[in-house]
Amino acid sequence: MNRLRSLDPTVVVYLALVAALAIGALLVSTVGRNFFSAGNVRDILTGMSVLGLVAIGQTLVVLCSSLDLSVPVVISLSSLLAATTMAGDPARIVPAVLLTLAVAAAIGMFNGLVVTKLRVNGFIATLGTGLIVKGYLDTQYKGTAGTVPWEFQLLGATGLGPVPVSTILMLALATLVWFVLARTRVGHQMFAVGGDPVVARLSGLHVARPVIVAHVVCSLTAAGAGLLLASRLGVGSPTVGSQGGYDLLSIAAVVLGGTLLLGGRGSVWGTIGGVAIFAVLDNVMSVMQVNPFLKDIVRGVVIVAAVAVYTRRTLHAHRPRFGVGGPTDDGPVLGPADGAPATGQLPPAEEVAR
Amino acid sequence: MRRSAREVALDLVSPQRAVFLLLVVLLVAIVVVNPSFAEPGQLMRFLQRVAPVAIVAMGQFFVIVSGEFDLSMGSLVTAQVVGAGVLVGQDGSRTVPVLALMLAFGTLVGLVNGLATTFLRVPSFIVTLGMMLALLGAVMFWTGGAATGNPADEFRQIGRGGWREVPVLDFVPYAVVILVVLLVLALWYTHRPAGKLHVAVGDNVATAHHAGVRVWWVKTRAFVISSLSATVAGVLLVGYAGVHPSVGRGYEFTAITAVVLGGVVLGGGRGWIVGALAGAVVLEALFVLLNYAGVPSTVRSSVQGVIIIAAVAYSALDFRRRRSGPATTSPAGGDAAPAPGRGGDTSTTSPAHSGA
Amino acid sequence: MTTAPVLTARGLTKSFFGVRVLDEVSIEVRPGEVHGLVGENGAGKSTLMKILAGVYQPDDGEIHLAGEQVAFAHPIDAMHAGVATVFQEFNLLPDRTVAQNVFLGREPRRRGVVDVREMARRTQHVLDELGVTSVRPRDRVGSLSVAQQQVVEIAKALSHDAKVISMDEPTAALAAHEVELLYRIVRSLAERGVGVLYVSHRLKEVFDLCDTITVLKDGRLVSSGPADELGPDELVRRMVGRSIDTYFPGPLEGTERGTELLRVTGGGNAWVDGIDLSLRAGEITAVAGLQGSGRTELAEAIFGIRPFTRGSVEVGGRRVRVTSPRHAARLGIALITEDRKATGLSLAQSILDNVLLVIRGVFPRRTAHVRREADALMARLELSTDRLDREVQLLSGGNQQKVVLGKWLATRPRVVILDEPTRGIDVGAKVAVYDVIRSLAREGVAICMISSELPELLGIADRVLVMRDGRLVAELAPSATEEEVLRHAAGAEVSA
Amino acid sequence: MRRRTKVAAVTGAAALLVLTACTTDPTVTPPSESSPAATSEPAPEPEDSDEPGGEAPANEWFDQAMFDTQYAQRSVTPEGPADQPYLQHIDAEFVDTSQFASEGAKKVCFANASISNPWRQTGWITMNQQLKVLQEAGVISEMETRDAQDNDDTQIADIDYFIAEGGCDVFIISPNSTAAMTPAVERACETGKPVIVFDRGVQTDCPVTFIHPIGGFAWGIDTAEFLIEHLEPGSKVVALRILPGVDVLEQRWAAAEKLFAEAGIEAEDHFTGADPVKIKSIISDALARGEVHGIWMDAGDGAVAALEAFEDAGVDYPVITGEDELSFLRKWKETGVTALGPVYSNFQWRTPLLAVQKIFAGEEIPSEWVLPQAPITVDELDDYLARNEGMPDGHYAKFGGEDLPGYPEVWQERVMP
Repeated sequence: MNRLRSLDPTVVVYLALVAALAIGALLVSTVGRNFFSAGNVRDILTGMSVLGLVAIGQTLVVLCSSLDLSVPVVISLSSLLAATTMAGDPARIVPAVLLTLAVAAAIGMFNGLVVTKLRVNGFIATLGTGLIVKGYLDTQYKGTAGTVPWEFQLLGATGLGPVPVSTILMLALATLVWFVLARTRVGHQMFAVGGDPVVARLSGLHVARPVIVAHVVCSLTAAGAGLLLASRLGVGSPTVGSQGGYDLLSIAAVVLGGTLLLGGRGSVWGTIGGVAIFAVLDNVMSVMQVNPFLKDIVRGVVIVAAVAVYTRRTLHAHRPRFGVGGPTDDGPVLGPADGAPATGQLPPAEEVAR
Repeated sequence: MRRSAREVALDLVSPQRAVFLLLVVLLVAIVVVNPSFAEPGQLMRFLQRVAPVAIVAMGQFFVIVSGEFDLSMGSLVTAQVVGAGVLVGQDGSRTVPVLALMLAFGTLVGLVNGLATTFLRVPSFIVTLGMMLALLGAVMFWTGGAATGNPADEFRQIGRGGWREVPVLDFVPYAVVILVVLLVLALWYTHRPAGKLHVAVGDNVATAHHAGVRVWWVKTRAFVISSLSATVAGVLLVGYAGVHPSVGRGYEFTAITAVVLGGVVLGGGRGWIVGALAGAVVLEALFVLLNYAGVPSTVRSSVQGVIIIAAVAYSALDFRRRRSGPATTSPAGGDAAPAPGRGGDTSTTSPAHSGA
Repeated sequence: MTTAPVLTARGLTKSFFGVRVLDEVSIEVRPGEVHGLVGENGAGKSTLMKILAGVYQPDDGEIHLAGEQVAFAHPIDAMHAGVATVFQEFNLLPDRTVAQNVFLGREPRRRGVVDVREMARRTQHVLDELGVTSVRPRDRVGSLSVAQQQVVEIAKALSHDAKVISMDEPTAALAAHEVELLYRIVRSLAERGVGVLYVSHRLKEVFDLCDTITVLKDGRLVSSGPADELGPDELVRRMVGRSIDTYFPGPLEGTERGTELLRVTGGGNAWVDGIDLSLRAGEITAVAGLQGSGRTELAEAIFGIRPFTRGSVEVGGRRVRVTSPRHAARLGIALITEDRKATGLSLAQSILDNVLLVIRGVFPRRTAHVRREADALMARLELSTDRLDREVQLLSGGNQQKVVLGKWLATRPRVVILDEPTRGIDVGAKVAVYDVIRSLAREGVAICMISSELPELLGIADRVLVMRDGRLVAELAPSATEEEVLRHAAGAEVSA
Repeated sequence: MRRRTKVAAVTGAAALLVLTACTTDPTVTPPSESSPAATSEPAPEPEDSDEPGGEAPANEWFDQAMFDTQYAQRSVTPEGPADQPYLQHIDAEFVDTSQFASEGAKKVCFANASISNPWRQTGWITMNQQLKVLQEAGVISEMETRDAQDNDDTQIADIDYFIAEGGCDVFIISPNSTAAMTPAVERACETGKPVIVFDRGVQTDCPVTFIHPIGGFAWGIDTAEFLIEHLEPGSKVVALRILPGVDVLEQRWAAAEKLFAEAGIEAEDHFTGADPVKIKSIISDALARGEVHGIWMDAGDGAVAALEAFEDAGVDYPVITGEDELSFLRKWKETGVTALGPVYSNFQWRTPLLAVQKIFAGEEIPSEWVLPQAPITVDELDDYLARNEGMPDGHYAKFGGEDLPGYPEVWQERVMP
């Protein structure tokens, strides 16, 4: 446990992923299949693409200590806007994509403004936005609509060897967002605002700005997922977003990837790791032909168990002065002293100690 | 409490009481659209319908006010509904033992949620999300898709029946009586020392811990209460509507929305259980109004979304005013030597508390 | 020193909830000058600094920077104008690296992209200037010691290229050699023409470093003038004023030192060591020590927050292991913590709910009884009781502290530990707190009081224990002088 | 603000980059890709119009040709063994399958949309029992199933997985949605292996056979005509629908709505999510406003709750159309309400496996295998109730598995792998 403690959270995520891969390969081999065959790898990677795109954006929102529950409807709306605008005409691909992204950005902007300016909790704000857009979808679209031209369908159907283009795009976007987080001011500000808004303000940041940007980017990546789905489906669909349960799953993947639900700490690569764990899990269970209901049980247990492993090693200790620590090595002894940890979300140790 | 009518009126339109104002507006609108709604019998039937949602919202209230989330309520309702169908079957004499078993199961789910949140330190959002998936999967796996039928009428009477031909009220459903009893119980509990601790823990965990409060137990209790409320709601729904695997779907979000509409702050530490109850009634009244007004069913969710955002933004107005104190841009707001540390008023500048 | 002031503030006034914490204070800082700002806790130093940093906006008065009038609506305005601030509380993100913290919001960019290498280089440069080798730009701040974090905090301000840097107790958490480093830094800043506003409690530092000294007391300006015109005695007199005697009428006469209620023998854990402590009924024991000396950790060890892992504890003659605050409360121990807002109060709750918190959590059966007594209890604390349903966050600091006291008095404790009970509260409230402490002692409660305010400690205590580096290093009589206490607290190097 | 636009621009640029990368890269297209022509010429489908209009919602799904076809098919006497409705067919055009004729047990790959509702669960149980029979007969070696859990994207991946890794001899696909699954089904066809589609269709005729009951319009016609027959013009009907946007469900309503309008029946529709709580609330509200004479449902589960709303309000039962779901049939029997039990033949879950048998035997089979879809009338009610004695409420009367091994325990216990 102590060695685990010193590791970077992202490393732990990938250790978990390696473990999942190993167990998965073993299980899959028991039914006479090759886990690392091209088709299986493609299945896993395809499973990662859409959720990965959504989770990348969700990572930013969670980092800023908000949530986005409106991603499913943004995905559906994007697939419909894209497919109906393209209407089978390759020449309209570019305007369709631009329109889709613009609409998604507007929804994200709305979310961000409601959260920062009206001070509505992100959970409720995006739940409300989701309902509003859902009403529009139900009213405007009676089922699948539009046609995606062949050229655009290639996006979802093409692969470089076993690696689908969609996965490459998803990873490219992850790299881009990683870059934004690591190498742009707004990225740094997201960590600051999510970590401690007071410190952020005292350091001269405008705390609303990164939150709004995060929501916009999240809607944009959801739109990306919608475009990808439109490409794979060949049509737009008003239910494709809610079918995947992408709202809660993406949040689960983000947290599974080691990002703190309260914000301020996390990484895109951790999220990708979390998404990969889900994809491997799903792939193995599908190959094993596990009963679909049983799959849900396994997913539920894995989410909680994995996050439990991470959180056991999070809070850092108030530096001890004297070597012999005994139980106090466990950091701020706020809870376990009477046999019970106080809570899942203590203020960081530094605060408690001071 | 000697207050002028003007004060009362001001209080009603104050952001904190927004939900009651909204409720009055909705009820008046319903009566305007359909005057027969105001008849006692109709009102009672309306309350019978509200009861399960209201009870779930009251359970969720304790979790949210303690600073946590319970996303597993909907799945638990489904599990209990389906479980009741299977376990009671056509044998009415099993009503009491099955009720006991359901309550025990509810308690167990609450304990698991609570202990995983406090001991494993997994955010409750994630714990209860996992529970939501696992519970639903488990009950479907167990029953092979929950295709069993409605339980015996004795069991269903709890949620469906009532005293008929009561003077003035015409019809008094058992569900309404249960709702009232639970409300009284909940009000009593919130005024008990143990009940008050939920708010204290939700407001400031560290302070509560330093004051000797068993934080883990307070939070676990909240989860047990919410699971039990989902269980009771399940019992009522079996009676009201019957057994079907889609009963309970989305109840967790409805409950959270109701609680937040009722002026309870996500993240904990502030709220009144009657507000949560009112929030639930508002949601159901909105449903009724849209039904009566013949609003196309497809645009209803949009109307709901707008009202939710508007109502919560309105009550946030008040929260902001109270939190920021006299110094309009002061992050700490009220002390000669305020520490701009996290223990203070982070929510003033915090763009969003995800809470969990 | 005839240059025009780089920073001039005139008539700054600020009130919180009707309490005037800063009253028409004016100050001038010249380029190349180290300007000491001294005063007791609550004198208004921190408020003044926060106004200059743009955290608070003054109710009245004006600020001129390099001759131009400025108004800081947001900390960023102050930073852009060239005023950098090292706050007393760390403003650091524990999950981010040193470099990321130092350049937060001002990351150096090349073609729009944050230049990580440049950021690290410049951070290293600042650290080099500070002569610090134990901190590297890529270290995660959360993994650093308190002293190292203080270095980061200073580096953050230094990196600004500011015209004025104000520092609030920058040495509080630093070890001796680190203090020397800081001296060097401050001097080199001054040589470069930066105006430094230096807040410290350590008078030796003030005289070592400062060219000019401004004294504040109770929110008012007492004096401002060259340092060499002041001697330590005169400075202390100005800081403390004559009214001190009326606050502290000396140790109580006539109270019997009663039985031993709490005894720690050889107590220690990761933060304190070798603690031998005995608290007796009716006795007020003071614990003095610099910030970071382990005072708070000692209180937390006794109270079970960070339990002792070595040694033994007896309460009322029975050997116990106090492992949680709950356990401590059951044993009749109370702790009024240092940070009211973080660990003392439920800010959104009413006065009554706060007062009843421990009772409800630990002694629920007594709730109704205590509730009936709440009026009397708060009256004893001189808190007006007609609004027990008022939210605590709307109260002044002094009244908030009374609520915290009330919360613990409601449990009828036998041992009361108070950690900085008068920090940041007004004079009236202070007197009320002292009165309560005395009356508790008279009733046979054992009191252990931790404070940075030496006059307060010496005025009220029956005996004074001094802590340094996690150990109790001296026991002094209340007749000891502040200098004596400081000498023990700060170790050999302080000889003022 | 500048930075945000930059982020947006970069993201947008990335997406564009993506497009160019793909369009310039057709060489990496796996051979299994369908030709552009196949997708740009979808089978005639109602939702081709890309202008989603808010008004006249029924028209969008209404298709006169399909309406007429299905109207006629209702009265056609199906060909085939009368005691085996799952092998009967209506208006069949046969295709030759001799090219697939071969010996030995075959491996079946089944891409299932989901088993998330009682109708699909019942069918899934029946299918597995049919599988056992064919396995014992040496026709099928094994059936590998992937369940998409109601997710289009997952099902596309499932089909692709089967193509690449399944080692399949034959594909059975129960599409999660019609248009979206078309490209993937085409890829399966291109493997040269036989493809069987059932329940919802796809917009291509590449599968060897598409098995389905007559269809949604027939449902709508049967039910609407029944209500019209038993109600006066001007009567009010409440239509309870599960959710918008699913073609097989939308077609049911499209037909019924048209007929109601023509007959002067006032019909209002609601979406219920199949949640009996919502159903009961909606009916209660409707009753609070005035009389309700008829209930129309696009799926039968929840019909009991609808009738109970009338009981609780103390008003007379309406005329109701439900489904062959047992809870409804039992309630029907118990109350004697005027009702019809339309059927979306659950026994169709047997047919795909039997089609596999025929295909590898080289027998000709219908290219569009339209199964009979006869509603249960009051005269047949007792018979069907007796035949399904002991089945749970969520079971479907016309499940058609009485002759399979394990009957009736397997259905009673809801045994599924």
